[in-house]
Amino acid sequence: MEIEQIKAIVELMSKHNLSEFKVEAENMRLSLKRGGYDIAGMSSQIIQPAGTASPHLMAAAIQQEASKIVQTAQVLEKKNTIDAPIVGTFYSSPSPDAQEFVKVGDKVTPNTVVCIIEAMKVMNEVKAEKAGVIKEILVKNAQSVEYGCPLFVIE
Amino acid sequence: MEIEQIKAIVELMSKHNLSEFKVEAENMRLSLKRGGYDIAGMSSQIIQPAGTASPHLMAAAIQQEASKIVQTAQVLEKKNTIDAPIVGTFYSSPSPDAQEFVKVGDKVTPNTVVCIIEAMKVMNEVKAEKAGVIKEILVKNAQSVEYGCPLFVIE
Amino acid sequence: MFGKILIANRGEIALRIIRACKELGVKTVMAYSVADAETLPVMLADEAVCIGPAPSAESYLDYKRILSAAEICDVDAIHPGYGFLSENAHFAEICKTCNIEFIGPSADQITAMGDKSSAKKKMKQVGVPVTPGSDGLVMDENEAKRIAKVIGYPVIIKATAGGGGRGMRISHNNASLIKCYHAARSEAEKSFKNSAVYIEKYIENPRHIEFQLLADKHGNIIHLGERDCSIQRRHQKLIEETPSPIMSSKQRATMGAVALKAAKAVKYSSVGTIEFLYGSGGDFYFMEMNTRIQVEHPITEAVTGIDLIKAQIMSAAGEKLQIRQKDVKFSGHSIECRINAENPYANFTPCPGKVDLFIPPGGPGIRVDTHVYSGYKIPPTYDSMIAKLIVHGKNRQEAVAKCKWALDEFHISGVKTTIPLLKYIVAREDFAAGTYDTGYIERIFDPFLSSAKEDA
Amino acid sequence: MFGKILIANRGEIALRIIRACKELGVKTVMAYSVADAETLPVMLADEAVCIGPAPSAESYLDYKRILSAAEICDVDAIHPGYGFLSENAHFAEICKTCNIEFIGPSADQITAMGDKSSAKKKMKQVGVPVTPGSDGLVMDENEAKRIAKVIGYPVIIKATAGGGGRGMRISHNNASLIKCYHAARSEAEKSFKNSAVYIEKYIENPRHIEFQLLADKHGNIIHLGERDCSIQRRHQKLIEETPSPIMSSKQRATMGAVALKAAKAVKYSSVGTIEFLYGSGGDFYFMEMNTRIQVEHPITEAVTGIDLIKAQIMSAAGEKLQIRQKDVKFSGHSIECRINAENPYANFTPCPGKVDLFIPPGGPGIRVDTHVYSGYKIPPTYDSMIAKLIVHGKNRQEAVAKCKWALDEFHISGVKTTIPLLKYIVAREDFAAGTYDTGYIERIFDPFLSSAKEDA
Repeated sequence: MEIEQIKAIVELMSKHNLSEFKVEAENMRLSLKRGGYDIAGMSSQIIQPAGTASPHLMAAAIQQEASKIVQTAQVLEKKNTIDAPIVGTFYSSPSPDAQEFVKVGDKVTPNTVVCIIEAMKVMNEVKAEKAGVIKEILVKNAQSVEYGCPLFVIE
Repeated sequence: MEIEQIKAIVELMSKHNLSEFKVEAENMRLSLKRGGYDIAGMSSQIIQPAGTASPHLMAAAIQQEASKIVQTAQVLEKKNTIDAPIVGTFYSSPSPDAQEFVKVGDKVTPNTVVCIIEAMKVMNEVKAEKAGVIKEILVKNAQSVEYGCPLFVIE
Repeated sequence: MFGKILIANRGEIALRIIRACKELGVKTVMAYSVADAETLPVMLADEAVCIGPAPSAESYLDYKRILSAAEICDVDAIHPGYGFLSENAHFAEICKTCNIEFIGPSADQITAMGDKSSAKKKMKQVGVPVTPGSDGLVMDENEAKRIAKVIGYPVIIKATAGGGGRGMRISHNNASLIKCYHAARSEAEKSFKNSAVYIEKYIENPRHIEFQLLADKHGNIIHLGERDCSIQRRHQKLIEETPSPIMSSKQRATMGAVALKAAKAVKYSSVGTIEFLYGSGGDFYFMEMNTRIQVEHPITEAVTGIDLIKAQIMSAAGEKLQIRQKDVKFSGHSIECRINAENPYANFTPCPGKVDLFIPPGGPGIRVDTHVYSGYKIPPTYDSMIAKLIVHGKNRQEAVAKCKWALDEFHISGVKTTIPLLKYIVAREDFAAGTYDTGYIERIFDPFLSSAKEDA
Repeated sequence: MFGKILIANRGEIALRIIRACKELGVKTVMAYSVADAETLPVMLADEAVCIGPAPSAESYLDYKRILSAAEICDVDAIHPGYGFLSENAHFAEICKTCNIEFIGPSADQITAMGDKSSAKKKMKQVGVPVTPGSDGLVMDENEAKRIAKVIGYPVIIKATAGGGGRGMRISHNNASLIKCYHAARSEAEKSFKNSAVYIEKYIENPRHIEFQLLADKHGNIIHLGERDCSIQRRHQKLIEETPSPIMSSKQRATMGAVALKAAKAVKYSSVGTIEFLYGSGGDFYFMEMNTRIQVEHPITEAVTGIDLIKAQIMSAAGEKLQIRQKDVKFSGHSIECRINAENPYANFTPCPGKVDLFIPPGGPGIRVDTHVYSGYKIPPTYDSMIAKLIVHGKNRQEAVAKCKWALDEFHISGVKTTIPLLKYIVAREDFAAGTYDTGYIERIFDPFLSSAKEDA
């Protein structure tokens, strides 16, 4: 499909007040809409508490709860967090007696070790992977974290 | 499909106030909608060929056939038809040898008998129920009609 | 066998009949109202004819429209499903006149069993136990008082044309009797255009035990065991199971024989059900006969392996029963949960409207009979039952466990349903123990509402 | 019995395992990838842990992440489902080291049966018939030629680590042998990082007959009859049924005994399947053993009444088999149709994407195992199977009839599926007659495409 064709279609939609336009051909799909936005695309990155209904289903079911909205907000701010790269147990310090790797207010570079995640008896150092200042620590010491779980807010 | 074809379709949609247009061909799908109103509510009066999918499901399934479009057009023009008040067999004249009740071009009043529908051996006279001129006769003599089937176009 | 039949019903039972017909190689015609144009049965039948507008009186209850549709489609028979015209002797008679087979018993059989008062009289004659009560209709207050004195309180006053709990009143003493008598009559008049009532001894907290019968037109008749339908709300069944948790095989044989005696008294020739009240002492009384297929027939299918709709159609077509009483084997345990579009938290108000998302459970031992799908609009015009969940387990414990997870999985959004109440019941210990009777829902209803508040 | 298990899989089999656990009273934890966050198993398990991003290598195939999830959730056992880590001896071994029960056979048993070449050698030793061929791996071209000369053409070259038709070539003469040999090796290297191949006599147009086994850790083992999985496309099963239309009860007893002999040779202790090639003369040869639950297990459940997933979990928990060989009764006929999100008109191209409307069939004898619902997005990352339709009828004729109407009813829009091909097959006379073999789909495929054009 040529861009001229698409342009013509968009003009037609505008002129004729179409709300939706879809075309699907071999190896190609096009979907245009006017007004109304699609929430489903965002939902896949939401951190999911165990056993609760998924955002997608929830959206479809029109039974969104307040708590979900907070999570959605977290997702939208996701670029400002350091997330768990693996599933395991979060440790804020190298050993029970030692100082925490980072505290709120600390400046970190991408190479700064911010915590340890233990997986299968192996202590995996987690690096910040970005530079900034630690604004908040979102998990407690010795807490279990799943993949993608936000650990720190960084600015 | 050429852009000219699409343009022609969109213009047709606009002109005829269609809310939706879908076509599926080999390796190709096209779906158009207009405005926010729901066609499903109206579709229940569409004359349904036996065994085919309903308009509602069809919309979801994106598998509209050409024949459906004609029916949709009929529905949109429904206000200008005289419809079957019962299910049965349509007769255009009181007896096989007699003249038709009405012909194209005839003026009718609400009380004019326009046809007979036979149900359970009983001949039920059908009145026009509105005044106007018969523009078209949509069913053939001795044809089976279901409830709501458009019989005459009237203007 | 029939070449083509017309289905004069809607929803899940219409779909059920289509499925049976496809297995039998019989073509189907759906007679449908405007409100049901977009439903699965209309799409899946071989043909479909719109017979009228949404109100039942002008479509599913209008035998003229249905027979006119049957004539233009040239069908051999009409399946009435349940409800609507399924127990209408007049309709069965007209079908016969039109040379169209009514898939059900004859008009005579329906008439004999349809009037509850005369049915009871007939049963008494042939030795089927009935609850003590008036011999026929009770015409005035004095007669009511006289009868109550003879049989003793509590008594129940019932409309002879009644059903579904309408035109029914319980009285515990002389003081309330007259009020109840008139209330029942006026409700019966309003509901059935027939104010005639009769009086019976009221059996407190009985179980509702019914026997499924299967008969042909050649004098063969068998029973397929019982169903325990005691879990009811205002005489509307909510959960049914087979076998009954309290039934011994000896008691099954005894009651089954009585059920057969009852049906033979009217030379019954189709599928049907004899309903009994079952007292706490093991005493049982003929309540009524349903001369049609019932909503809860699938649980009997599950444990016997017999397809009742196919059997019903074959019987109507004149085929002989292929199975003898001794061949009937019961395997495992089956429970049905009725899912209605009603809000159990708001006095079971019906909830018509659009079902946003509909995800039925699947997996081993799960059967769902429904005409609903995501996006379906439940019309406000008809019955609120939108799905039947039928589970089949090796034993009752497994069947109850299946009910639990299947109800947990059943996702219906957009409308309120009875699922929360069903979940509450199947999780209760008294249900697990099988200790319930027809007063069960009334007793557990307040705890149910409280538990919902705690959850919130 | 276990208190809590982790499910290291996804889709319908994850849901199937959750259902079994709910009946057993075992808590479940779903280990899931980012791509599966919004799926039914994740919602329906008691707990759910995200273990990694969408690619299997970083989630469902990464045993470190899975075991870490198992540790933080404190589970007793891991169910691997099918595919992924289900036949990975290394993973089974590590589970043992971590003191977590692997729900499946031991690492030794997997190893003994996992390498096809050495498995074949072992089978030969204990007297299980195997196809004539190389005694183990074929190391060079000359050896290949020598073996082909001995056993005669046609021959098949197979990757020892293979599966699903990859690393497999058929040669009919010396000219093509060398080319096929190298092609198979390089494909095997690419697919399995192991280029080792072996050579066998190629049985033309055989049937694929497999026997379901069930064993405990106490030396008890039984078989649950056969499944005929001959309807395959490129070694991917599409329709399976039990009993096989060509199996006599005598032949079933013979082959069942051989299957038990094969499994006993490795002291097998879980559910598993022995696959045989079945020649047109009634000759049969051990093909391989699947040391896991299989996709098509539900048809065996339907005819035996045994819940294989529950049996598998109970066996892993150390419970003894409750049933002896003589107690196994077969009832009726069952067929499974696999519904894949693939376009059968376009070379079975996978069709990931949003399912607009998903309406599974219901009613008597219908089971649907699926994780899909209206609005579900099929990720492009995993297997294309989206649903299994399992029917159970009194006999084969009824089961085929059920397949027909259930496939007609099955409505999936938004993505292309294998349903049109399945419908085409179950409506064919040769399928009704049961006359098919593993070359069936190839032979009927052009007529299928032509019929589609005629319909259009």
